[in-house]
Amino acid sequence: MFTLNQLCCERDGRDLFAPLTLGVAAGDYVELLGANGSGKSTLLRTLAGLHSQFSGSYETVPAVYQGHRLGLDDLLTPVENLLWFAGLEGATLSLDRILDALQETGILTEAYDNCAAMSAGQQRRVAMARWMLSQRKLWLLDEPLTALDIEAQAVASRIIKEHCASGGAVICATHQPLDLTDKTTLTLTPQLAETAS
Amino acid sequence: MFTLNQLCCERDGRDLFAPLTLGVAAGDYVELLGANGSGKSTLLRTLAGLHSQFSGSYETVPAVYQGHRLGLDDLLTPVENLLWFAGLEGATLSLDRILDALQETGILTEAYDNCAAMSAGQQRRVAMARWMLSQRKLWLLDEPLTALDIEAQAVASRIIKEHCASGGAVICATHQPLDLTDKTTLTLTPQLAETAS
Amino acid sequence: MLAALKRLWHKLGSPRWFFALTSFWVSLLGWAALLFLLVGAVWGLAFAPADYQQGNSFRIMYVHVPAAMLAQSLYIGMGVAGFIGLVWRMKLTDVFIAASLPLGMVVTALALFSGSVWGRPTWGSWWEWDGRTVSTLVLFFLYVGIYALREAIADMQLRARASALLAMVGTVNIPIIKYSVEWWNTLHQPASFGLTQKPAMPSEMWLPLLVMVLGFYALAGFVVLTRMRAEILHREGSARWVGEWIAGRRAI
Amino acid sequence: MIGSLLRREWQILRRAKGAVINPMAFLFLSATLFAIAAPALVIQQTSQGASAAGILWTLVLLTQLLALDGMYRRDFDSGLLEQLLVTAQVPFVAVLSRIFMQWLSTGFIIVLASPLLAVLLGLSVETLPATAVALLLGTPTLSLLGSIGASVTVGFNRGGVILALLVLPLFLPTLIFGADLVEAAQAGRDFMPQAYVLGLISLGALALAPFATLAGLKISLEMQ
Amino acid sequence: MIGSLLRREWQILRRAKGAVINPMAFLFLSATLFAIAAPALVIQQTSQGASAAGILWTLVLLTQLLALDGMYRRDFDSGLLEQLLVTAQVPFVAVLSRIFMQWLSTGFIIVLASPLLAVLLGLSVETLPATAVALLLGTPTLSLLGSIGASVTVGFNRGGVILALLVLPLFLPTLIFGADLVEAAQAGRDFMPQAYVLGLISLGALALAPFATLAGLKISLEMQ
Ligand code: HEM
Ligand SMILES: Nc1ncnc2c1ncn2[C@@H]1O[C@H](COP(=O)(O)OP(=O)(O)OP(=O)(O)O)[C@@H](O)[C@H]1O
Ligand SMILES: Nc1ncnc2c1ncn2[C@@H]1O[C@H](COP(=O)(O)OP(=O)(O)OP(=O)(O)O)[C@@H](O)[C@H]1O
Ligand SMILES: [Mg+2]
Ligand SMILES: [Mg+2]
Repeated sequence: MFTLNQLCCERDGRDLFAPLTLGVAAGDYVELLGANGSGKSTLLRTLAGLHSQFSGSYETVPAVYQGHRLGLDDLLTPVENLLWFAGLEGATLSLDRILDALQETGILTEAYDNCAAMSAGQQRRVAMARWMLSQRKLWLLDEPLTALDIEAQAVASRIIKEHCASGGAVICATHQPLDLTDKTTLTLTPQLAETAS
Repeated sequence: MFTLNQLCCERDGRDLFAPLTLGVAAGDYVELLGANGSGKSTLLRTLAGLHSQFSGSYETVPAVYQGHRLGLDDLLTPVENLLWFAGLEGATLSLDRILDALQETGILTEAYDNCAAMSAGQQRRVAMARWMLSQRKLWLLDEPLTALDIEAQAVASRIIKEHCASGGAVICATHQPLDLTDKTTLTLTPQLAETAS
Repeated sequence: MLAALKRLWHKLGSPRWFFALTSFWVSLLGWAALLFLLVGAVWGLAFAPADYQQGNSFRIMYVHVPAAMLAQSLYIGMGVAGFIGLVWRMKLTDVFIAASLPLGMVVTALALFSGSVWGRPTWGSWWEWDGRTVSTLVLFFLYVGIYALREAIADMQLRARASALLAMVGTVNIPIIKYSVEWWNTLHQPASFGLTQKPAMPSEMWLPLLVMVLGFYALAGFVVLTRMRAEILHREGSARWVGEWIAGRRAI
Repeated sequence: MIGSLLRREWQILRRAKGAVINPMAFLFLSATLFAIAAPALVIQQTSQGASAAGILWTLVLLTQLLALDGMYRRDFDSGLLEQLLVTAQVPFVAVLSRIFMQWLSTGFIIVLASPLLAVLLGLSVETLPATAVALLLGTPTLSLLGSIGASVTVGFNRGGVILALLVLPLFLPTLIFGADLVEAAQAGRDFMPQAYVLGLISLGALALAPFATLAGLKISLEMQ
Repeated sequence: MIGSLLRREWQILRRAKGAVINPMAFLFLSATLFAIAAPALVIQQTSQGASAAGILWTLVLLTQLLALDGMYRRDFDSGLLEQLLVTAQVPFVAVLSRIFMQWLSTGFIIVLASPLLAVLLGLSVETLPATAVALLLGTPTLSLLGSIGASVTVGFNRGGVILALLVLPLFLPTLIFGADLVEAAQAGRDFMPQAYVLGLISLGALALAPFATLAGLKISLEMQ
């Protein structure tokens, strides 16, 4: 699904972590660990094409990216938001599939409310529905369990597991290990010594 | 420290949870639980004086409030931010105390960086230092463990414990139980039936 | 005594009480408006003598002047309501603002429109920059501003507070705006149209005007009260007395 | 895809109702201010038709400027913009549809309101069609070039003023030819040359703006 | 407390350097636009001193407006504003110090820049002191009343234009008396009456604005 080749992200010209080399295939779930500020978010943004300061190289496929900020439009309802996302990807979705996804993430009753009038966790649940409805195989998730209650955390784990089982791949930065048995962990460590030449 | 008297918060005229009656004294740690959208954040905002739609009544003392948004100024360094907060409270702080607090939350090396250039967890650590440096006894914390790594989560628990031990009180909304033994839990449940008269 | 006053105040804050009280007033004002407007219109349009200078075009006055007066009164009413609403947190005041805002906008637009239609024959242009015209135009903007603000806020209670605040600030400013605009006018322009000095109208001309003014105010009272009552029913939709009231209407 | 993109923009326009009324109201309001602050200009001068056109165009520019500031801000703050860049099959189209809607809710509305405004500023009734044509051909440039500036400044704290600085110079040619067109019409001269130029500038902006906007948005997003 | 509040504002001003330069640059830029779009106004008309004052004041108003939009936005988005209301011993003072700094970074800068601008617009050199006085007395009102509008609209998507609608009518008296003061000076008349009125309006605004702003901020914060 994607490969990293001596990849090392930079911020303000500073290398964030020891270079990574890794290949991820369909079906893999990778948990991205590391202390605060170790560069997890930056790595995910790089893979999503939103960050261009890095050394080394990577190859990847179009992905679903879920950052610290959700990317839902306040003025639209969940259904409208999801329709918009589908349109962006160039897909068409039936309303049934959207409502199914919202049911699965437990936010069906708010399907036609404005996203502005939702709690933090409720918005996260809408975002989960978005991953599910995307046709893309690779998911890049940055702390997806944030603000989710216990029940929704279990849903998130299940969704991710099913996605991997159906030939997808997920890389997920988190400080809260997900409830999945079959995982690869990737821990970001600071570069030990500056390569002072 | 504060008392709730049949307090029930409202949004758009809708009651969020079954009325609460509770008294919290110095030394108490209260964990505020409840599903997504049950009204935890709204309750904390009400106690902070930021939300005025409610029935029933409450009494409280001036508090430290930490919402979903941190309230740090991007353009300032952690030290400057903390000095500003102290000024707002009408206190004066020595630089030493500030640096001590930053050391305790593990963000001392970034003490003079701009907050804009910090990761999500690093900013949260600065916010933790803010609670510690406040003179106020009551802390209202909304999901304080968000974005913190394992080590920092332990620090948060310790800080809260120490605050309670020294005569403070903490109410903390969270989906991730804190590592404290001596706690009261308060679970928000939806109002069972509309009081249709 | 104080307690009685307090009780009255409390009652005033109760939508239900207001609803019951106004059912009489609505019909009274409605009939009064109809009567005054009919009499005023027929008198003013058919029987009042033509102006020796302006001919028949002066008859626009019978719409223009009442509209211009009402436009200002409604805004001041909103400002007062805003003040009461902010200080005593009375729900009814927002109902009043919600009810009178669109009417105020329409009436201000009517004053502007009738004025410029009148301006065509008398001034020779649709629009002139003059103290009265400008302050009416600004009044219109004040209305539009509050309207835009209300549209932008979804939450009912916050919408109420925000529009009350701005109606109040606007009202404080209205005299200042009016005064300064008139002052500006006298400085920059000779008072060529005689808007400010009262024309020595014969009583056959101003009596119908008075009747029309009364008619406009009665109509405004009728419209505002009716809209308020509808709004109350809407907001209190789940309350028991509303159900009873509707059942009562059905029975008739 | 275009359908779904435009639909969202439309839904938002409808829900944020002010979006349509506000630019117009601002335009009229600032015209009023002008007439009040400098009555001699509007009352005496423009009856000779010399500068009403210039005032009109300056006000249009300022209205656009004010509306531009919010063009991407909401989407930037909510993280929707990064989704747009990551998810869209053809980000180019997404950006273009946003620009189109921005124009629809400002430029186009201005065109519709222009007769009233022109009369208010003292332009003669005969020039109203020319004024509308000038605005119809000129305002797309303002939305297109403005979008570039908005995309670059969306990540800044005090975007508004920097945006103005970046964008107003780019608006200059449109301002000059637009005002000149109206003036020519007022004087009874042929105004087709100016119309062609305005149209050409708009076409040029159309070719340039979506790519530049995309680049600008990428830069802004990397700032996070 | 005031010291610490002002210190923060000062640090921010220093770090967001644009804050000081930008309003000024915008002012000059828009004056230039004007001169280009309607040269007759600036060159011929104002040499008679009739309307340069009006143009100057209109531009000042617009500059303020543009700067006002960002007055509370950054703090609102970052959650700093809620901290201010919850934490401040006397929120009133915090708000006042913010308004003061806003004025310092726009109104005061405009006062400093006014001689250059006045000359650019064709006012005579003798009126420069009067212009500066007028601005010094008038601009505080703009910051004060503007702050009310900014506080209420800070939570909106397209705040800018609604803000303009709410606030520009309130600026009207300042505009009129300000322009008139400069004109009186230009004509060699006594301008003290206007100066008194401008000062009085500012005082009135000072009494009203902090409380209204606080109320507005509370409303905006409850929208979340
Ligand atoms: C669009 C243009 C105009 C506007 C906005 C306007 C506005 C106003 C306003 C605000 C008033 C004051 C109402 C009150 O007493 O409270 C008024 C009164 C009046 N207007 Fe107009 N007006 C306009 C054009 C005209 C024209 C063209 C005429 C006729 C020459 C006219 C004749 C009058 C008269 C006779 C009064 C009553 C004067 C008095 O009793 O003080 N107006 N108008
Ligand atoms: N800005 C808002 N406007 C209107 N309604 C809102 C708003 N924010 C939240 N709500 C509603 O209020 C209810 C409670 O929201 P609140 O944010 O307090 O929940 P919470 O318990 O903090 O949830 P979470 O665990 O997801 O953070 C939700 O059901 C939501 O629909
Ligand atoms: N906008 C920014 N500008 C400059 N530097 C930044 C920026 N954001 C983060 N950094 C720096 O980049 C490093 C990595 O940040 P990143 O957000 O990738 O960390 P993270 O692993 O996601 O941390 P967290 O667990 O706290 O979310 C941090 O040390 C931080 O100092
Ligand atoms: Mg991160
Ligand atoms: Mg919450």
